[in-house]
Amino acid sequence: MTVVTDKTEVATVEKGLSRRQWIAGLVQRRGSVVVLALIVLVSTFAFDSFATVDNARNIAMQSSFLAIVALGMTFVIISGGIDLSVGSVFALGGVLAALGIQWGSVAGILLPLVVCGGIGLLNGALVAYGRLAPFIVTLATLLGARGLLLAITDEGANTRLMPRDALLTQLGQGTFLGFGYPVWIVIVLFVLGVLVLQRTRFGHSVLAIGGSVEAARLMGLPVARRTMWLYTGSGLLAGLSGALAAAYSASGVTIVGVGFELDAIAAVVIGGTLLTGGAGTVGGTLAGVLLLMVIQNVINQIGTLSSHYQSVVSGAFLAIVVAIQAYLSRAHLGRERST
Amino acid sequence: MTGSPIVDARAVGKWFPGVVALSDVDLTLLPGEVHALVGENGAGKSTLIKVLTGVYPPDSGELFFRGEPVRFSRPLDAQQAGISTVYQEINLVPLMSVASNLFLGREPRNRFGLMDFKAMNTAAAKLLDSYGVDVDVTLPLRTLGAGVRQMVAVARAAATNAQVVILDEPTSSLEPREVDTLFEIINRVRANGAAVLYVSHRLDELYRICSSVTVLRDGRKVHSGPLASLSRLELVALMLGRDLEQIEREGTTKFDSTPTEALETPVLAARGLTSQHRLHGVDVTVRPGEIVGLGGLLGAGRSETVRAMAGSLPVDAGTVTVAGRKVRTGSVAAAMRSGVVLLPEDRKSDGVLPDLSVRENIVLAALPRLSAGGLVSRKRQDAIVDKFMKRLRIKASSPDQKVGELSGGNQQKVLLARLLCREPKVLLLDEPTRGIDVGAKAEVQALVGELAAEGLGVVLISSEFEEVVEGSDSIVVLREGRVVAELRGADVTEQKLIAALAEGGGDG
Amino acid sequence: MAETTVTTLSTAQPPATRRLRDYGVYAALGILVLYNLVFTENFATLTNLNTQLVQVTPILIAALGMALVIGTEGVDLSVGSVMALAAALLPLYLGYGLMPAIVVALLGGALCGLFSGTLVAVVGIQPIVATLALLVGGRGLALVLADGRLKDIRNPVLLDMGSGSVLGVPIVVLIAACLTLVVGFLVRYTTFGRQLVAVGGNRSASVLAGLPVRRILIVTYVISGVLAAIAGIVATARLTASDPSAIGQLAELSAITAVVVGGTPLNGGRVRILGTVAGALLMQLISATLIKNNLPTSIALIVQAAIIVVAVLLQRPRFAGGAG
Amino acid sequence: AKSEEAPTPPTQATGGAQAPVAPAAGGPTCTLSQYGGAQVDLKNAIVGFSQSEKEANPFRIAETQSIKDEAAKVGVKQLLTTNANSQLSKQISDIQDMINKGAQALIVAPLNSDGLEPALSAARAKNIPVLTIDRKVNSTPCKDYVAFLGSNFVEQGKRAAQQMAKALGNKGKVAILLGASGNNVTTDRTNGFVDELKASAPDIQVVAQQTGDFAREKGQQVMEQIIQAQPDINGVYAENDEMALGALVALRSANKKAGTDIHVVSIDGTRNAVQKVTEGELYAVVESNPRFGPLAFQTLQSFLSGQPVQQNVVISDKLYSKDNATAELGNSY
Ligand SMILES: Nc1ncnc2c1ncn2[C@@H]1O[C@H](COP(=O)(O)OP(=O)(O)OP(=O)(O)O)[C@@H](O)[C@H]1O
Ligand SMILES: Nc1ncnc2c1ncn2[C@@H]1O[C@H](COP(=O)(O)OP(=O)(O)OP(=O)(O)O)[C@@H](O)[C@H]1O
Ligand SMILES: O[C@@H]1[C@H](O)[C@H](O)CO[C@H]1O
Ligand SMILES: [Mg+2]
Ligand SMILES: [Mg+2]
Repeated sequence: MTVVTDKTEVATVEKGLSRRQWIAGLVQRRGSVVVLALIVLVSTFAFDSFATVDNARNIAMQSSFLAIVALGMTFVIISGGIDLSVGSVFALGGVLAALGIQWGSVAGILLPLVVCGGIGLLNGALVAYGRLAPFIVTLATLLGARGLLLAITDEGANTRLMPRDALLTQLGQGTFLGFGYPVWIVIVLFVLGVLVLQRTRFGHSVLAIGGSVEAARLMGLPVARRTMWLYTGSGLLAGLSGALAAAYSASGVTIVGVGFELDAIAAVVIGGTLLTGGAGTVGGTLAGVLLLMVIQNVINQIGTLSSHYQSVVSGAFLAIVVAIQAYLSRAHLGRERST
Repeated sequence: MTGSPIVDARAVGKWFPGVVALSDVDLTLLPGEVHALVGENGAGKSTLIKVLTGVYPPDSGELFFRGEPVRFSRPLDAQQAGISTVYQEINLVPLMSVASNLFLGREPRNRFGLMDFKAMNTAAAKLLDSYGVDVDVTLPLRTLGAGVRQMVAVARAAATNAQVVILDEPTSSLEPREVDTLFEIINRVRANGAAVLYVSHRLDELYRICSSVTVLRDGRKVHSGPLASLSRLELVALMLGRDLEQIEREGTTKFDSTPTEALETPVLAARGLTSQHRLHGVDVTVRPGEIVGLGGLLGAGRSETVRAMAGSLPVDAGTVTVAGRKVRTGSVAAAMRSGVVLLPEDRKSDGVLPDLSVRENIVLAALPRLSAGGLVSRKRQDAIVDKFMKRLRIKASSPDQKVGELSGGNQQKVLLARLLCREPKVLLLDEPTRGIDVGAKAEVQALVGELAAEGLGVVLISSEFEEVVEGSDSIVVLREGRVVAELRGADVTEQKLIAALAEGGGDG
Repeated sequence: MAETTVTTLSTAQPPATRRLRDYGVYAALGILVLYNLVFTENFATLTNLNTQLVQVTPILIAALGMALVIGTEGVDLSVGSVMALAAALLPLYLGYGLMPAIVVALLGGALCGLFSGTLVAVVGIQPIVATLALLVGGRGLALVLADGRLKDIRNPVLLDMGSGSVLGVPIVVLIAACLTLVVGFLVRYTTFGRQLVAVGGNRSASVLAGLPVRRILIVTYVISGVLAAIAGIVATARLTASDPSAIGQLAELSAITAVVVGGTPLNGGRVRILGTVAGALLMQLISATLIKNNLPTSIALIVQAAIIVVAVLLQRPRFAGGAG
Repeated sequence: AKSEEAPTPPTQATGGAQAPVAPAAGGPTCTLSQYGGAQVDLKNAIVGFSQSEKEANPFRIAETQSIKDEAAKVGVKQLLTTNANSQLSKQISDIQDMINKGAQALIVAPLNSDGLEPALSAARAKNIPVLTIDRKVNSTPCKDYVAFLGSNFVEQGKRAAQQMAKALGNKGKVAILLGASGNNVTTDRTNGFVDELKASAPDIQVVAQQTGDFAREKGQQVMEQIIQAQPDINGVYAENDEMALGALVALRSANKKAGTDIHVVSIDGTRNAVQKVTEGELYAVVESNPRFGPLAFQTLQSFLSGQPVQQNVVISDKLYSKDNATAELGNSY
């Protein structure tokens, strides 16, 4: 019975410890939100044209395409991987939508989903069964997908337009309650994303795989199959985003999506997800996306910054934001082990 | 149904580049038996288990499960067939909560197919409680000590009502209380007609729980049969492959338990070590040539104490003095410079560099002193590596073999060698003999004795009371990060230690 | 029993396949050379050899630094922008003479390395993001310094460095060769090199072994920065102009590809310098082959993708347990 | 900092001003009433300028500069400037942001002919006149936007081909250094060149087409490869000056004499390129005049004051050849 008191006391020690960690964890996960709130607050006072409904609409719309791509990236990164191909796949998705729509809106949305999903599947297979480093595999498909795009547009010369009245085009251009459909699609996808990650066995196993592949495998999780689905999903979402973006601008533009993958990664990490895998949140990613877009918006609010200074500013911004992130997450990650 | 084996492995062979880990090994597990699998470090126990459970495909031989020929291509297959395993290196997900780790892959779900965390957490708490572990199951596993992690792993394996339960050194980081609970579990499992394969280097445990035994040596099966019919000495003889007389002569030497009465000024003096939620003003004093044991139950803060002294755990208050000179706390480098080195508890994550060679692992901490003008001197390296590989009898195909490929015990020896080439003043050993075979264990213990005799100060943590008592000249007993008793001289006995723990537990 | 023999092959790898794993790059390189010797016009000429070597130098030099960073389980996305930064700094100080200008450019690179290194080692930001910030900001800074303009280089010495050669060997190639030797030596024979690899292999173990992990990390990124700066200078000398907008574009990806195709694992703990050289040459030769045979960009990209995958498949890590 | 002595004199403010090809009569016009929207006095109006690519190539630098200068000259209330950094999505948001900041007229240098629709319709919805310059967008003038000012890139390619034919005496092998892939400037300049050769100099054969991404470094590298695979080419067509200058370096290091062994023709009319024409290294440069400022604000001014403006103003591009290069050097940018 002495032992009993012993244990309960340890337990309470643990509870105290857990409370601290819980708060730290919360701050870390919400760190991006905190920073976002700060910037929004400051800008609201700094620029009178910032806190307007129109501007909110713009930012929401501008964020939606990156958000969809970043959602897939979030799952991949949490599993300890990375997907560099999304930028090219995004562009390819748009071109394919414009190509497919000549056979109707259904074809217009299916074609990009099938092909881009297929590329994702290829990534997944090479990573899961070929046991190749995700970074290099998806770097290869980054090139390949762009090549495919150029091949079907005779070297990018041929931009297909999408009929204004087609259903798919409307999906990109139409609005509901003042906000474009893509915005609502994002909301739906992210709610689903939160549920899948937090509340399903699938999401749970993704966290486990990211936390330790070896352990996950020995615990009997179907690591390879999961991994394959993750990359497939990332490809699908990138394709969907591309199709919507094409619909939004009513044409399968061939020059889009260059460097998009880096934006997506930045958004995910700013959102508090560990690139080492095993921890991260879908909500954080959304905040990360908004942060990047608000930064752009603020730069335009200033309105007279030369293009060179613009990149300097966004680079500095990025560094500061992640620095704050890291600082907030210190306690959470118990750095005394790793540093 | 007894008689018809559940698992029957025939002529199993497995080789890795440069090593034959197993060659035609037979193993038969009968329902309701607890089967001991023993052998020296590197004998092939873990490899056999990994082959049985689909981690490695066998290179030869056949596996029959309930009479049917089977090939498990991945652990999942084995588990679905009804074989659940606790592998040697605890394989759980540190970032995830205790509950998640317990239920991964079979989380309780509500009627919408979503995970039901409340149900999962209560179930987890209840399960662990039946193992005598009371933790907040929502905590990330990484915040818990090796002991709890070990218990969680066992609980996870035994929870699935399996037909075969395989435990690879489950007690290596448990102390008696936990071991007892574990054995209750094993008996329960056995009673349900399941078979248990049990690996341990602790002979007394084997004789307590196992009915039959298979002995491996250098990847071959050298004996299989009822355990009762073997004496300890015979068993050891089989494992080490020496004849009885030889062993009786040498004995499986432990520490020479003559306490050195050292009265000089302390080589290490820790005062009032305090670290949030972990340590509350711990004092430890070590004199040259003295071995100070740290006693305590799981989570008493033994590891924290030594980590604080080694600078790897930042402390909020307290001082560490080495040979009269104050050492900056919270800096491993500073502690090392002053001559304090730590053998970490978690070999896997804090110790070995699995992809680097034995040589590189050994010299790692001593690189600067083995190099001239920033250039590593291969000659000096080889000299020292050779010296320690011999002295610690490290079993590797060559100094260039990857440490990740060594058996658990040999990895431990490599780490010990790494510390010794720093020519330290004080050795902090957290579970130094965890997972080390009888032979090696004796060697390590003897070595520690020698080093102390040479004037080193030693702090020893072991979850085996027997070892602490045998090894230590004095014992500092901890509970929840506080010193609750100090035993010296004649008081250093198992009874006194247990008494101290109990009293300590009386009322805080 | 048939299947067990199959697994024998896949697990206890026969020496042959293991060697293929270690020398896959060289094999691929050899095959490509053979292909060109047969199918590409005027391939087997000394000038052509020089062209390929000269063109690969900037990427190779950047890749050397990248290999070190990857060895620490990191990655440096900023090398391209650092190249541009060095290129931009150079003409600003040529007025004081070549040496001062080069020193300033190298200092710039070192500072960049210090910046990312500190973010990674001290602040604890994940390498890919820490250096991403510099990737974005660095080129902007370069363009600010150069005020967007491409500047012609007139300094005769610098121009010679770009186009001159000694005993038929282009000077830039000599520079790259020396740097390769230095870095290779650094990795293999110096304390720093071994510690670097250790940090990449198991960081917390390195901490517990008392290694100055932070310093090691920072120094590594500084080295990478300096090498990138050198790459920028070389590229400028070659182009006979400082073009901060174009120099180093996407160099980070080429460098990473070279390193990984060369057999250095991205999860650290191992650095292969010769492999990196081979990897860089392989990628260079691929694009050369595609241009020389006048393939359209589309095909070129697809072929490159395929070759990268094959090259890494050839040298994928040894089988250790079923995939899942 | 102290750089090497600056060699090039500053471009003359007046020199190289743009002039429309056709006299400003004929051709469809557009008025405020047709397009919709109220009259505005440019003087106290907010004008937005959306640049597509970084001001990191002489063309872009000159283009942005001339817009800024003219805005100052006209004395608009405020000039908002954004740069899409070669990202279409960013150019869309840039334009939307400027509208949101209260821009009353927009000058847009489109990154691409297609895909700007959301931005245009945003302006359309608020009746904000949009003037597109340099690259033409595939939408309806006076409906989706007011008018276009810019060069005819196909025509530029044609003229380059004519120069090439002249240089080679209508026969030989040429290599093309393409601009950035997927960019319709590239497409137009390629088609114009190739078609014209087919038509008027069929004995000139295009033996290599590789992209140089509008950048000097890439131009040099690609040229180095081509000149070895095809040592017998006698002409190089670069779709912008930067690539041409890169090619010249490559030719020099391959010991080919540009101007005698191999003739190089390119497009843009940057200072450095025209300099090379005077030195005889470049055979000819077709101008692509970036100084849109004066013409653009003129057009806006008259449009906003209710007068009709040409929907499609194609500006006349100079041709720099050895005959006029020295004299015209001051007008290059
Ligand atoms: N992945 C691997 N690659 C190469 N060799 C290996 C690998 N795993 C084990 N070995 C070798 O196989 C032999 C058996 O190792 P194993 O881990 O099975 O021993 P063990 O009996 O479990 O030892 P211990 O009691 O210390 O755990 C050892 O010589 C070891 O070096
Ligand atoms: N049985 C337990 N119940 C609750 N928490 C525990 C238990 N065991 C360990 N912990 C937690 O893990 C932390 C690390 O324990 P630590 O390893 O320092 O204790 P120890 O005495 O070294 O035991 P071990 O033998 O596990 O190392 C403890 O501070 C405590 O918070
Ligand atoms: O005409 C311009 C120039 O050729 C420039 O070099 C690239 O963009 C085009 O629009
Ligand atoms: Mg073992
Ligand atoms: Mg411990």
